[in-house]
Amino acid sequence: MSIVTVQLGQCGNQIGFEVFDTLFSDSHSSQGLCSKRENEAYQASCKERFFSEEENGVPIARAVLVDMEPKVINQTLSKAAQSGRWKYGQHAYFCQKQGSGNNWAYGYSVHGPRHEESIMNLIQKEVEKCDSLSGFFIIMSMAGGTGSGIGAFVTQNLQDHYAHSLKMNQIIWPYGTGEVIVQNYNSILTLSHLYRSSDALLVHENDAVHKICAKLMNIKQISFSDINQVLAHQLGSVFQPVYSAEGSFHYRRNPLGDLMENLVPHPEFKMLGVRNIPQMSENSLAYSTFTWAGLLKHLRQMLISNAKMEEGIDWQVRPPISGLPPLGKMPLNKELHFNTSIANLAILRGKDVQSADLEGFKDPALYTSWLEPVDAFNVWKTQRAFSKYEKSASLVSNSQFLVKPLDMIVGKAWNMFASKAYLHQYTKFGIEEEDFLDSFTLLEQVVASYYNL
Amino acid sequence: MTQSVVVQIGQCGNQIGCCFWDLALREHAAVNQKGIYDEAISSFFRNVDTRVAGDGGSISKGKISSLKARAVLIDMEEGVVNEILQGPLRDVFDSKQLITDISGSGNNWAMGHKVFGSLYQEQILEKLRKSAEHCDCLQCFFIIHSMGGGTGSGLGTFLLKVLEDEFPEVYRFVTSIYPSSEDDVITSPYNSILAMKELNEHADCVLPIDNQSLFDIISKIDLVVNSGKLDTTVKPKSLVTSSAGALKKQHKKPFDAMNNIVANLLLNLTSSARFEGSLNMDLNEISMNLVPFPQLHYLVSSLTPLYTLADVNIPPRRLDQMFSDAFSKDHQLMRADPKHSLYLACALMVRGNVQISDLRRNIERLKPSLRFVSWNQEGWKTSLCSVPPVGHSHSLLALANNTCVKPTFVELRERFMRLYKKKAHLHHYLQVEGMEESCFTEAVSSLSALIQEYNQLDATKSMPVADIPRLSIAM
Amino acid sequence: MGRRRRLLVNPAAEAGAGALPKAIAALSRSLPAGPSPEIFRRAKFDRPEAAPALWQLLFRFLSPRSIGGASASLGLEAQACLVKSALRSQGYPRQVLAQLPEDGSRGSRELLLALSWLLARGPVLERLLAQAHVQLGDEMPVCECEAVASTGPPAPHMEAEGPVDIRCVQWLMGRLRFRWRCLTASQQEQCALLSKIHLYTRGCHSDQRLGHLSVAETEMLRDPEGGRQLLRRLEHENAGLEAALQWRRGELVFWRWMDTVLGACPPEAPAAAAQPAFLPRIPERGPGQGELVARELRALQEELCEATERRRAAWEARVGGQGRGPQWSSARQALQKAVDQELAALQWAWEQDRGPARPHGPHRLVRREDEAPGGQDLQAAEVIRVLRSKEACLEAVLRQLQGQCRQELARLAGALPGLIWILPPRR
Amino acid sequence: MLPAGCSGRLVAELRGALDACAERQLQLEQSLLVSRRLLRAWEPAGTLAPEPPLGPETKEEAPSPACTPSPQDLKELELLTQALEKAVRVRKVISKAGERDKAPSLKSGSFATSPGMTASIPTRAPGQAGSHASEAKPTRGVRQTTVPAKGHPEHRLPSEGNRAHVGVGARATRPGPGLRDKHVAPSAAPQDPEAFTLKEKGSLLQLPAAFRKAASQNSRLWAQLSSAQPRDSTDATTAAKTRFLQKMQTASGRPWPRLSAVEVEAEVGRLQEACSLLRLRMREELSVAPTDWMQEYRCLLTLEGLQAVARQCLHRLQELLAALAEQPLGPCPVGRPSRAPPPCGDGADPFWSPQLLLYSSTQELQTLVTLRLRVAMLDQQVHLEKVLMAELLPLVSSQEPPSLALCRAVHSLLCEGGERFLTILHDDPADS
Repeated sequence: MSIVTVQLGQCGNQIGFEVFDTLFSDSHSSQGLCSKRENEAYQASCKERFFSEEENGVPIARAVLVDMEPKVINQTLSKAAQSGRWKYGQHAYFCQKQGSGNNWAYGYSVHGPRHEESIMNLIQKEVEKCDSLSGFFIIMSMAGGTGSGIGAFVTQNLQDHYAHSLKMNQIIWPYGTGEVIVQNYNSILTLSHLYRSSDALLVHENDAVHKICAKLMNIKQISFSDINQVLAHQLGSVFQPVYSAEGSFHYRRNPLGDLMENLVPHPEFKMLGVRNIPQMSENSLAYSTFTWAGLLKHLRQMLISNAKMEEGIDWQVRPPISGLPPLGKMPLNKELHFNTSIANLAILRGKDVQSADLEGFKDPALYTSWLEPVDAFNVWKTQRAFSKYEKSASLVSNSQFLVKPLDMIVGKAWNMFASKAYLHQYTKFGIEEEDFLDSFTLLEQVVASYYNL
Repeated sequence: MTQSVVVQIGQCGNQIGCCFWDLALREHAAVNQKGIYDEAISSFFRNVDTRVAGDGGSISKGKISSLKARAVLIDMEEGVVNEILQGPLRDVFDSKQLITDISGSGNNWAMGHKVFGSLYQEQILEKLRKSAEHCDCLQCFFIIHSMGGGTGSGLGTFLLKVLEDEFPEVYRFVTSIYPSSEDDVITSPYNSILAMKELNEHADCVLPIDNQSLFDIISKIDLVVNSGKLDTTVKPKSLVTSSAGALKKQHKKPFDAMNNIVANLLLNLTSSARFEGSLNMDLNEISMNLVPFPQLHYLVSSLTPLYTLADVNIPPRRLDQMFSDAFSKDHQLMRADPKHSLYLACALMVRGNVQISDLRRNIERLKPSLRFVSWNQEGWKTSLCSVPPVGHSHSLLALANNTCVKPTFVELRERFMRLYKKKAHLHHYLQVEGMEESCFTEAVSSLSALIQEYNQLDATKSMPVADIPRLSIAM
Repeated sequence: MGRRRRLLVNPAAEAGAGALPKAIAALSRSLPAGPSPEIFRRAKFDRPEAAPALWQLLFRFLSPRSIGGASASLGLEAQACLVKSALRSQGYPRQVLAQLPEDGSRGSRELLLALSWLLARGPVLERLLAQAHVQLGDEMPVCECEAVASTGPPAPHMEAEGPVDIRCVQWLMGRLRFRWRCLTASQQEQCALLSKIHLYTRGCHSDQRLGHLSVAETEMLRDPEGGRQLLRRLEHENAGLEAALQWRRGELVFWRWMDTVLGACPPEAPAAAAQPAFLPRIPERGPGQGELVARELRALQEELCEATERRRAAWEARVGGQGRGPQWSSARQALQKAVDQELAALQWAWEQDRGPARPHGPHRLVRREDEAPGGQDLQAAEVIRVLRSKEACLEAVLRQLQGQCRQELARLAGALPGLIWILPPRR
Repeated sequence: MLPAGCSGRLVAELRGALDACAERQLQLEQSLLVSRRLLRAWEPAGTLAPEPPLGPETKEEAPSPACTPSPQDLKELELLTQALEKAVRVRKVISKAGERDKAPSLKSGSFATSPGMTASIPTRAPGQAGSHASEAKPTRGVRQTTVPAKGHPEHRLPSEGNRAHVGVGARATRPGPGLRDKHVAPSAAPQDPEAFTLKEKGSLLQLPAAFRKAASQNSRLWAQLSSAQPRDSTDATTAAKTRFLQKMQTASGRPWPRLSAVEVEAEVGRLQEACSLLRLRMREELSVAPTDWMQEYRCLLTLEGLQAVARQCLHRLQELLAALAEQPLGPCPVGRPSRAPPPCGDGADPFWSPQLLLYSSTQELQTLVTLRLRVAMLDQQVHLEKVLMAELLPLVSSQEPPSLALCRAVHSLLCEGGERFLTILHDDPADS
């Protein structure tokens, strides 16, 4: 089954490119550490999912590029074309002359409706190229105006037009500070709208990825391209093919559906995060060996201590002693910084993957009281190695990890809202105080629900 | 890609404009060495086939044939404009872009605003429409004028209203040169205050610049350069203030160097919209991020570095210095001290070989020394443009919406009141048709209201930052 | 084939000796994996060893999708329990059955009676055969009644769970929504593939009516091993069908025999005296459902009453002053007649669905682009039309139920001071 | 926490529904697997992923899928036909060779009985122009063998996607284990080479004779079985059955029940549908404003009529409920609740019937299938809604004060289909 990607805005388009490039290079790499035949099946499965028919042998990404100004799209298209390995569809992009100016309202209420038909037509064309459509990736930042505003608009439209297809928004969570001043407004508007129309929000935090680049990848002067590559790697580690079941040799056909069914069935808990291990620069890799036990031990501690990377994990954090009754509204000072999960999905790739022991993730203490590990934890495996790592593991979690950042954003936006700062920029384009209040209400609820797991 | 039209009004406006076009041409020539007319160039220039008569000769693609500035030049005297038309830039303009008179406004805002305003309204509109027709997505008008004189101040602010009515969706960015206290124009306080009211009401963003600060900056550079200290490290012609071959004339024409700084400001302001970068910033993002309340649209700017070292591979230390300088009192294009006032919002527009990590490091470093309003503690907007200014490896333009503009306004009001109490020179104004005393009182109360808004914000400076109670979820 | 044909009974010999064994043998053979005739004989004498086989057989008769793997794994006790419950809800009269031990230790005669009761009541045998039918064409049911009904027997993991949090219910509900969506996506793909296969094999089928091959047929050509298996299964089915026909011809003698079996049973004690330890429960659509429908109907009646009153008043006001001549009276009669007819048709719409008028059951999919008026063949467009109206109906029902809940909860919210309920925005 | 009884019921209902869905999905995936496998080899440019290897490794490469999703209908058919023709030729070659030489590769006889296998491979020989579509390109990465065939200078016959080489003509092959699946047991299908004739014109592909025979016998038997039914209804057998049933009833010592629970259910279901139909009709009637008095009168009559019908329905329902009340109820056995089928063709035609369902385009088929699923889903939703209402509403209203978390969850489940949720705020934020 195929996934159609919609890349929106500068951020969405830059990341989209890296994602496709990562998927392509990985599936065509010779480092898969598996038989040729298996590698071909892996390749074919990846291709069915993310690339469509070849034109002169060059696969075409199942993607639609949308931006309101042409610079980034031009750059992205030509970068893909120059790679010579894959490219974007010749007419699969839409751009205008003038961006949304960091104004969510402009993207959502002006650009969105104005270009609805063109954008939906492009998506429709891409959908028609799929024998079978599983769903959509919508890659967007939530801080800006185009990605966030049009992204929310497009997601809503996809929900109306393709009700059965799955919609996963890849959300780029802005740095805590310093990108866009109205980012908190734009973020709450984006998140609240997506909560109504999307099935899952896979959140990528710029701050976290930035740290990975600095600490794990050892990059001195970190560029957006570095950040995007890490992010693409994380996405690839989740969505490259895996076997459909233990002992099966068929690749999972609808990973998006399986993932969602396992992680986001509850309407109040739609936010997902990815952690993966190992991640390091090429140089260090040569000197490293890994065992499954070691990787999974780290990954588990990353999960429960809410660490975004394997360095600087707080090993003091322990799951609460199970059996204690949850006491209603007490979670803030719950076990020190213990990150409660609702559900987790582990994805293991590489050598001897059958031998990996995942019992540590089946501890009920890791999870909210109302779900049993049997419902809350799943594993996907394949012995085909991912990227340059002989063994690697990723964990997609629906957990409390985002509560604090979300709470911060809502709080800051609320402060600004209370002083009515910048509101005139939004009301100018039809987003009224009432809409803000709706968004605040919904997100406060989400925060509270996650707190009270 | 969008386009912008520069409207330069009055003597000051035209002189700065002239500098701007000179630098803009140089910049594009340096970046675009193939001589292909591209989108970046198109934002300020039309490509015209001169063999075709009339306006039909626009070329949208291919080789550069003949570039025409997207500009409208207005002056009620002929001197400066004529100079331009005889100078090296004459090919960039054509007569259809000009509006001149011979009488001058006599340093009288009312003449410029009321008399020439109504007299030239149709003509100005026609030229503006024409220039807009040549754009496929007109995004912004840059208005360059001075506040103290008659034409720039009076007709310039008249023009704002015209633009607002005619092109409501196009941004109006105004570069206003404020008179220094020792200004030789005696009526400049009147003109400035009358103009301020119009700026308050009809501009999207105002970049206030005062002559005194520019002069101070130039003097400081001269001092450094001539002291010989930097002789070995300063790259020739690397000064921001240098225009080709003009270096030696600096002492004779200090205005050239000063105008150059303003022109550079405009170039850097638009660079991220024109050129590629990993974090773009379009013009519409400026007002979106920096103007929290409609009236508070005065942005104090600073530009660093003003010269560059010969070695392009600067160590981070130097890079960090660039960020520090941008916040120092000495580098502001207006006499103001942002560091000791309250920030409402701040934009850092970086050009050249600088990465997001450099930007973040410096924000983290500088943040503790800066005060931000309680509801915008992280009021930073940033952009990264990969194309550096000519001759530099990198540069930074900082735009601050800061209460530090207030003293200038207060001082202006004081000077105005000193004159107004004596009713000095008032009759020059009141004899102009449509001009009444109420114009003065309204203008001054408009300014007072603005000052009051800044006062209120300043008052919060000393208050502890407390979170406003949030919506309370009952579960 | 010929070998099978020889087995067909000569009708003339029907009444002769050995007719009963023959009939029972036919019955046994017609049942897929049916019990041996010997079991029937032993059951007559209530021999305990015959009981397990009969429980299993009854279970297959009574569980909707017994062919599936899930039910096969069920223990005998669970099967027996389900059989009791199902028989009870179908109105099986004998209470002795309910008291039988579920371990299969005795009661074979009772079970034989129950089996016969089912056979006598309707075409269970045929239904069972149809369920096991070897699919040659690409068959597609045009309605959903079977799928919905086949929720199937309890799965083994269904042992009582402890109390759960309502969020867990929400979680499961959400999973269900996702499963339906994935199912829809897979179905879409399946349609695309089927359609392609049909297109590519156009003109390859000897049957002009079909024109193209089905998946099973195509596979037979591509995969001889699979084809051989298919053929074997088909032949097996044919044997079963022949046996069923044979049973039909000879079953009279079986019923006569059953009379004697019944006669051999001791009469049941009066119902009150032997109240069983527990009776299998009545399935869900029983009283609860009935009450719901009654409530719906009452609400409808009220609405109708109100609407009628309003219309009547309007009507009276309009015609109040006008005279009513003979012309009016005839027009009125005509109108009355028309309305009566219309309402009768409406009533028929829900009463007739016992009949075959509504498309139902599996059909062989055939791709035919030329819109030839195809006799008794069903057109997709027609099915779509029926489904759409069904969909509209169900949507209305769902909306109405949700509206009812909304009112209920709004009432509740009104009773809680100091709180504001902010509903999700309606889209 | 919900009370145990309620928990058990709801979880059982939902798990039941989930399992049913999963089972459907599984069946669907299996049939998808078959269809994909069938299509993979012959689609010129399938985007389908080849299944990972099941058989042993060989040097061959799996067919790398090239892509042209739009099936050029006629061209595809033509290609298929050509492939079939070729298959027949190949078969003849093999069977002749097989007579001479019992070499394993030839003895396999695979082609003799399964031309479809090769038929399913499009052969787009680069050298062959004309009849081939211009966009035709050789299937890349497919090991191809050359078949000398009369009339066609050179056909390239790709071996089947997965398994071993099938050497034909000049090129001999080793018998791979994969050949096993190509054997056809002689006993199962009589080896009548002519059974597979491919008419030169009209491209009619015949299924094996044994199969055709069995299939036609099958449909004949079904027809007999179906037609025998009504005729039976008058004869002695029916009488005997009726007698048996009566006897059983009397022997049970219990009164003849008016209706069984199942029948009551079906009837209640019908009445429910009646209710929704009546409601629809009423809305329809009220939505149009009458333009003249005739219409107005007609509308009035209709409404009165509807009222009467609704009254009848209600009356009937009350009878049913009364009848049901007489029957004793027992405790619910452990396990998932079973559901009666919705009142669709209840017992109308229980047998398999060879009726055809004609569709004209992929899209039409998809619409149909989606609708069918949608109806099933809605039906389930309605059912679940009722169960949830029955279990949760009393729970919420009986609590004093009600748990707000429960209220919210119940609202989401009952009023929003579980997809959206409400927020409950304290009136005054300063309170908390």
